[in-house]
Amino acid sequence: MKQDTLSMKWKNFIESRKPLIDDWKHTAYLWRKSKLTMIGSFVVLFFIIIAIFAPYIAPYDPIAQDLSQRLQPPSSKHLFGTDQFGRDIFSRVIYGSRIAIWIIILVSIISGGIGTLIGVFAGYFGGIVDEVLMRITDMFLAFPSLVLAMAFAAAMGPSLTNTIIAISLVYWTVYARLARAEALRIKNTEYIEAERAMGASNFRIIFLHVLPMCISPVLVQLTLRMGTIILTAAGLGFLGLGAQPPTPEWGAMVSDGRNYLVDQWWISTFPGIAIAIVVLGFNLLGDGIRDMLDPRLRR
Amino acid sequence: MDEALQIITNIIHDLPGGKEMGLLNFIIKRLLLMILVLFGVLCIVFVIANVIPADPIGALLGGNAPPEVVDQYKHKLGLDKPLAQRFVDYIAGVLRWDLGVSLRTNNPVTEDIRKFFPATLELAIMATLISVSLGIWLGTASAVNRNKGVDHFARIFSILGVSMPVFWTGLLLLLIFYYKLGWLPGPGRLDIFIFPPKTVTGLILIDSIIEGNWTAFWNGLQHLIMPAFVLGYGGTASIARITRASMLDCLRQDYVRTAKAKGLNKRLVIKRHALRNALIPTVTIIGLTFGSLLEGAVLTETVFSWPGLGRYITNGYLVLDYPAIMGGTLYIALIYSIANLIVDILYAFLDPRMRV
Amino acid sequence: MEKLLSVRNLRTIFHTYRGVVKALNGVSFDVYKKDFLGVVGETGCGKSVTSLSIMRLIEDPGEIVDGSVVFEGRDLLKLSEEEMQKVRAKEISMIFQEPKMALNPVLKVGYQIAEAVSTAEDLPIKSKEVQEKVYEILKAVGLPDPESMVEKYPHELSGGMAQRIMIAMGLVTKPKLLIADEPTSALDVTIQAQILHLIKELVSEMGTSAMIITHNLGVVAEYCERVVIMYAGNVAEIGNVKTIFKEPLHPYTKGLIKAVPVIGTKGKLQTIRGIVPDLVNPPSGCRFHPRCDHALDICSKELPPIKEVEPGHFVACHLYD
Amino acid sequence: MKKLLFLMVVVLLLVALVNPVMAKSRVPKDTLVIAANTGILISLDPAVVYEVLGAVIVNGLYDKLVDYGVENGTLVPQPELAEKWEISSDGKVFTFYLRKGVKFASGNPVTADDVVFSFKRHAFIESPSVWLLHELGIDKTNVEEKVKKIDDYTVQISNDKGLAPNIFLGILTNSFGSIVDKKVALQHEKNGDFGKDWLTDHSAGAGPYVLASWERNSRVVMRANPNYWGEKPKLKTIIFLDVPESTNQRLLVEKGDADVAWNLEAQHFIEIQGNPDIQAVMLPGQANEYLAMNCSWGPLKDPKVRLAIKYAIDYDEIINDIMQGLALKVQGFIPKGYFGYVPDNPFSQNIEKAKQLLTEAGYPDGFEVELLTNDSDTRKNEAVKVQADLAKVGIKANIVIMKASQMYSKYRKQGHQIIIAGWGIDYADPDALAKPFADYKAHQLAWRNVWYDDYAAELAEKAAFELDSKKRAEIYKELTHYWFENGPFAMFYQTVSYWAVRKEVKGWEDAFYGYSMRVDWTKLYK
Repeated sequence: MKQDTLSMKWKNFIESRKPLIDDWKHTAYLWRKSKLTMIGSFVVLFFIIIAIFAPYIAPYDPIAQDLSQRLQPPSSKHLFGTDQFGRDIFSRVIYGSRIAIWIIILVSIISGGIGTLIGVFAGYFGGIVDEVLMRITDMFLAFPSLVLAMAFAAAMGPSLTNTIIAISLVYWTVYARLARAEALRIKNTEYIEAERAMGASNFRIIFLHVLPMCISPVLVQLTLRMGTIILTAAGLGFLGLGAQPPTPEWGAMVSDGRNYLVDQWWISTFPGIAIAIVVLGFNLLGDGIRDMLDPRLRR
Repeated sequence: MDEALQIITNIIHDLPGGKEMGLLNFIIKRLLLMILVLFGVLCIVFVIANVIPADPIGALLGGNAPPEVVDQYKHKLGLDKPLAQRFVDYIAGVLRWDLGVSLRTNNPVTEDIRKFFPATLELAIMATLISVSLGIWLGTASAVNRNKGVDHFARIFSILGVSMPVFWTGLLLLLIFYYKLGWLPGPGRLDIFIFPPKTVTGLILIDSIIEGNWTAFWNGLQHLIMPAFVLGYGGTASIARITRASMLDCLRQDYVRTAKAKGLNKRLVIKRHALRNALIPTVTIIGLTFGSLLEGAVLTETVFSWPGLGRYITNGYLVLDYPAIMGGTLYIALIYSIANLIVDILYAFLDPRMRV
Repeated sequence: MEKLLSVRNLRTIFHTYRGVVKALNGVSFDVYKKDFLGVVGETGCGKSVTSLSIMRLIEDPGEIVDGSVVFEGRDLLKLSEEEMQKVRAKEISMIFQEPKMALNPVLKVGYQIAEAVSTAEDLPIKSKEVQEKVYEILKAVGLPDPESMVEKYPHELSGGMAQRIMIAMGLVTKPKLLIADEPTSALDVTIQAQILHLIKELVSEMGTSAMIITHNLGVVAEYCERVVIMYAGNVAEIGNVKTIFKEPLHPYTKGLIKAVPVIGTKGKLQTIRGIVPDLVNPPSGCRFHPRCDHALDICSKELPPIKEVEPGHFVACHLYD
Repeated sequence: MKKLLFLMVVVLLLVALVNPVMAKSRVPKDTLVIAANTGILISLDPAVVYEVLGAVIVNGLYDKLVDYGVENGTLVPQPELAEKWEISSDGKVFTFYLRKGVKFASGNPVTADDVVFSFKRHAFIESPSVWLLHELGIDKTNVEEKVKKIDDYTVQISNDKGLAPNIFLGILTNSFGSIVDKKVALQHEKNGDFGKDWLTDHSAGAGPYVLASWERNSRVVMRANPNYWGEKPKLKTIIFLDVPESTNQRLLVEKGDADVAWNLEAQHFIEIQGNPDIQAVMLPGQANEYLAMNCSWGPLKDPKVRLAIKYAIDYDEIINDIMQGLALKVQGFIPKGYFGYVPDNPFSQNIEKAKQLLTEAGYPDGFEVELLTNDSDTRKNEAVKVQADLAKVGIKANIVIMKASQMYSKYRKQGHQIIIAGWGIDYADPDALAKPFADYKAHQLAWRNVWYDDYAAELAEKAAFELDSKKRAEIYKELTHYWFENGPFAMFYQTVSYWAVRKEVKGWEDAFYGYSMRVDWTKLYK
C-alpha cells in the first residue's frame, strides 16, 4: 500500500464514512418530504440573512426622527409606514431582526449552557448531587417564568441585556431535565464503563463523552424555544421592563404601537407579524429536526 | 411547553419506587417534594423582592413627599429591620397563612388573593378547556393526515398561537369583535348594569348557576370568550404538538392494526384505540400548560381589564408592593405545583399499567 | 377441492429514501375451503406483506400496485373501504406475532373481543348476546374462569394467554378464513405446540380455512396440509406438505429442507450460499439465480412462470420448462 | 365543512374592518360611567388619599370648610361648610363660622367637633399628605391646641408661620381638609385608627355623593346623597369602571358603554375628535413637565452647560408633535391662571448658541450623560425627543426608563444626572411652585438637583410671607427671571387635562375647571 494514490485515500475516506453519508441522505429525504420543515428552515435562513445584511437592506436609519413624516400609512416611500416619530417602520423591523438574533443567541447559549451543565452533572453523579440539583430545577420550573423574568428585570433595572439574563435564568430548567435524562441513559452504557475502567477521570468522561451526546436533544429544544424567547422579550417590553427606547426591539415596538392600533394599525402590526413569522419558522424547524432525529418517526 | 415537558413528566415518574411503592406513597413523596420546592420559591421571591435597589415606601408616597416622612413610614412598616429578621418573620407568617399586609390595598395579602384569584382561575380553566379541545382536535387531525394539507394547516394554526404576542392578539380581537362587529362585549368580567351573582366560589359562571341568575351567566360567558381564547390559544400549540407526536406513535402500534383488522371504520379506530392511548401523555402536559396559563394571565388581564391575580401582581410591581408580589407569586407557584400533582395522579389512573 | 381465495400476480411496493422496494413481485396462489395452508420463507421474502395485502392493511409508504385477490368471487382489491371493512369484520380474521403488543393496553380484553363481535353483527358491545358469545369463545380457547378473564388488562396476561385471547378475537365472528402471521414465533416452544394445536382443532371444528405464516419448517411439517414456499417476493413452489418434503423440486426448497438439522445426524450444517437479495434493485429474471447451483442463462433473463408439474404441485423454475 | 367555515371567517373579517362604528349610548340617563385606570387608587380615606383620581372621588364624597371657586378664570378659595371666616391682623389666627342646619349623609348634624376630629385624625394617621399639615405648623403634638372648638358652630385654627391667607386657605382645600362624620368614624374605629381602615372603602361625609362600593381593580360606585345641604346632584349614580388600557377606554366610549374616557393617550384623544358622538374637553392642568439637571454631577456643575442644554431643546416640537398641542407653552414655574403668573417664554431651540456655550464651558464636542425618566408613553416619547435634540449639539444622552416608583426614589437621593419628570401642584398658590423649584431649604426639587442657591431660596421665602399681593407678584417676577438664567430646570410645558366625553353628558367643563384642585360633581347632568 506504498503508493496510496490520492483517489485511493479519498475512496477509503468515503467508504469509512458510508453509514454517516447514508444517514445524511436519509435526513435530506425526510427534510424534503416534510414541506413544513422546509418552510421553517427557509424562514429562519431568510431571518438570519436579513439580520446580517440589515444595514444594506434597510432604506432609512431606524432611529432617525422626521416628525414631518409622522404616522404615514404604508406607501412606496415607507413600505411599512412610519411611527409617531416619523421613523420608518420597515427599517426598524429590519434592524429589529439583529436585536432578535442577538437575544436568541445569547439566551440560547446562557440557558442552554447552564441547563446542560447542571443536567449532565446531576445525571452523571446521581445521588445527593442529582437530588439537590433537580430540586433547584423544580423550584425554577414551579416558578411562573414571566413573573420571575419581571422580578429579575425589575431588580437589575430595565435594559436589553438584563432582559436577556432574566429570560435565560428562567429558561434553563428544560435543558437541565433533558441533559439529565440523556446523562442517565449514557452513564450505564458499556463504553462509558470501559472509559472508567481505563482510568479516565470523571471530568474527561463528562466533557468528551456524555456532553456531546446531550447536544442533539438540547439542540432540538433550543430551536423549538428560540421562538418563544422573542415572545417573552416582547411580554417584558409590554410591561415596560424590556429594551430601552429608541432601540428597535420588536416586542417594545408592538407594545409602544398598541395605542395607535385603532387608526394607525401598521405601527404595531408589522413588528407583530415579524415576530409571528420568525417564531413560526423556528417552531416548524424545531419540529422538523425533532421528527428527523426521532428514531420512531425516521422510517 | 412541548414535548420536552413530556420528558419531564416521564422523569418525574422514574422517582425511586414510583410504581412499586403504590399510589399513596407516591403522593406523599410528591407532597414532601412540593413543600421543599415551594420553600425554595419562597427564598427566591424574598431575595428578589428585597434586593431590588428601589424602596417601596418612596413609590407609595409619590414623588412629592419629603424624605423624613418616607423614613418614618418605612419604620412603621418595619422595613428597616435587618434582612434575616424579616426573612424569619415572613416564613413564620407563611406557615400561619399570613402573607403580610399589602402596602397598596393595605388589607392582608391572603384576603386580596382570595378576592382576586377566582377571576384568574375562571379565566385559566376556560383557557385550558379551549387549548385542550383545540389542541387535541388539531393534534389528532394532523397526525391522522400526516404531511397532507390538514396536517400543515393544523400545525401552522396551532404554532401561530404560540407565535403571536398575547397582548397584540387581545387588542386585535377586541378591535374586531367588540369595536367593529359588536358581537362580543368589551373588556371586564361583567357588564356594569348586569346584577352580579352573590360570591360563593368567586367564579361568576358557577355562582350565577347556584343563584339561577341566567343573565349574569350568559353575560359572564360572553365576556370570557375572547380573553380565554387569547390565553388558551397560546397553550394549543404545545398540546397539539404532544398529541400529534403521541398519536403518530400510537397509530404505528400493533393494536391499531388489530383494530383495523377487526373491520372497525377509521373514526372508531382513532377514537376508541389510538386517541385513548395518545391522551395519556397529553394529560400531563395539560397540567403544565395550566400552570403557564396562570402566568400568561398577567398580560391578558391587563388587556381585558380582568381583576385577576395577574394584574394584582403587576400593579404590585408598579409601586413595588413587596408583600403583594411575594404572596401572589408564591400562591401561583403553589397552584402550579398542585395542578401538576393532580395531573400526575390522574396519569396513574388513566394508564392501567401504572395502577398498582 | 373448492377454492376460497385466489391470489393472482399480486405486486406490492414500498417507497423509501433508498428507492422503491419491490416487496411482492407478482405472487399467485390459492387457498381452498377447510384448508390449513402454510406460507413459509426466510425473513424479508414478503410473506407478511402478502397477508397484509390480502387484508388491504398496507399503508403509506407501502402501495399495492397490481394483481387481484379474489375471495368468494369478489376481488378484494377493487372493493370500497366500507365493503372491505365488512369483509374484515365477518369473513377474514387475522392474528399477529406479538400478542401482548397487538392488544390495546388500556382496554379490558373482554371489551376487545366483544368489539369484534359487535362490529361483525352490528350489536351493542354491552348487549347480552355479545357477552354470551365472548364467554363461549373464551371457553373454546381453553381460558379458565371467563367472568374474571374479561376484566383483565393485556399486561396482566402471559404470552400464551394473550395469544389465546387473539385467537378468540379472531374466531368469535366465525370467519371463513383465518390468517395467522407467525402466531407462535414470540412464544416459548412448549406453548407453541399448544397454540398451534388449538388453532388446528378450532378451525377444523368451524370449517374455517387457515393460512399460517411462519419461517419454521417444523411447524409446517407438523400441522399444515399444503404449503407455499416464497423467496424474495415470489412464489417458488406450492404443494401438499408430504410431497414437498419427500421430493422438493425447486432448488431453493431443496436447500431449505437440507438446512433443517435432523437430530442424530452428524456432520457440517448445510447452508444456501449467498445472502437474501436487496429488493430495491433485485437480481433480474428468477431472483434466486445468483444463489442457485443449477442456474441456466435463461434464469437470469426471464422470471420463470409458475407451472402445475403434477396435480396440486406447482413450481416456478426454468429447470422444469 | 372545513372550507365553508374558513370562508365564513374571512368574509366576516372583511365586513368587520369596513363598516364605521356609530353607536347610541347604552348607559341609563341617571347614571354616569367613567372608564379610568383605577389601578393606582390606594385609599379613599380623605386623611390618606394622595393620588389625583382619589382626590377627585373624595371631593364628591366629602365637603370641606373651604373650597376653590372660579372667578374670571382664576381659582379663589370660597366658603363651603364654613359660611364665613375672619383672619387676625398678623394673619396667624383664622376663625371659621360653620353653616347651620347642615347634616352628614348619615343624618348627624355637622358641628365644630367633627371639624376638630377631622384635623386630629389626619395629624395622628400621618399619611403621605401629612406634610401639608406640617406646612401649616400643625402636627400631632399641637393639633389639639392649634385647632380649637369655640362653640358648636365656630372653630379657630392658628398657624404661627403667618402664611399669606391665599396659601393657608389653599392648603385647606386639599382632600385632608374634608370634614368627617365623627360618630360614624368612631363607630368603626379599630384599635385606635380613627376609623382609617373602614374609611378606606367607605364614606362618612357631607358631600353630594356617598361611596356605595369599591371593588378593587373593577369599579368604584358613588350614589347621590339624599340629604345633601347644597345643590342636589342630578346624576343618581357615578361609576368609575377600571379600564387600564387607553385603547379600551376609547372603544368603550365610542361604543356607548361608557360616558367618559378619563386617561386617554394623546393620540387617541386626537383621533376620537373625529367621532360626532364625542365632545373633546380640554382644561388647563394643575401640573407641569420639566427636565432637571443634577448640579453636582460632572459637566452639569457649570451653569453654562446647563444653559446650553436649555437652548438645545426644541420646546415647540415637544408640544406640537409629542403632545399634539395638548399642552400650554409655559416656561416659568408658575402655571397660567395662577396669581403671580409670568407670561415670558425666553427659550427656543438655538443650536449655535448651545454649541457656543458648550465650547466656552470647555466641552466643544459634548459629553455622555444618563437621561432618566419613567415608563409612561408620554415620558418615553419625550426622552427619545430630547435625546435627538441633545445629539444635535454633540451631547450623547443614554435613556434609562424605570418604574415611577424606582425613578422617584433615585431622584430623591440626588442619584440622577438628567431627569424628565413632572410636579403636581398641591394648592392653587405660586408658593406651591416657588418652594419646590427655587427654595432648596424645602428639600424638594431644588434640593434634589443640588441647586443650593441662597438668593433664590430667600426670594421664595420672602414672597410666602408678603401680605401685600402687588409686592408679592413683583418678587415672583424677579425670581422667575433669575430662575430662567440660573435654575437647573428646563420647563417643557404646563399640562392640559383632557377627557373624551359623550355628547349626552352636559356641564363637564364647569364641573372640572381647575381639575385636581377642585371638582363640582353637582354641575354634571344628562
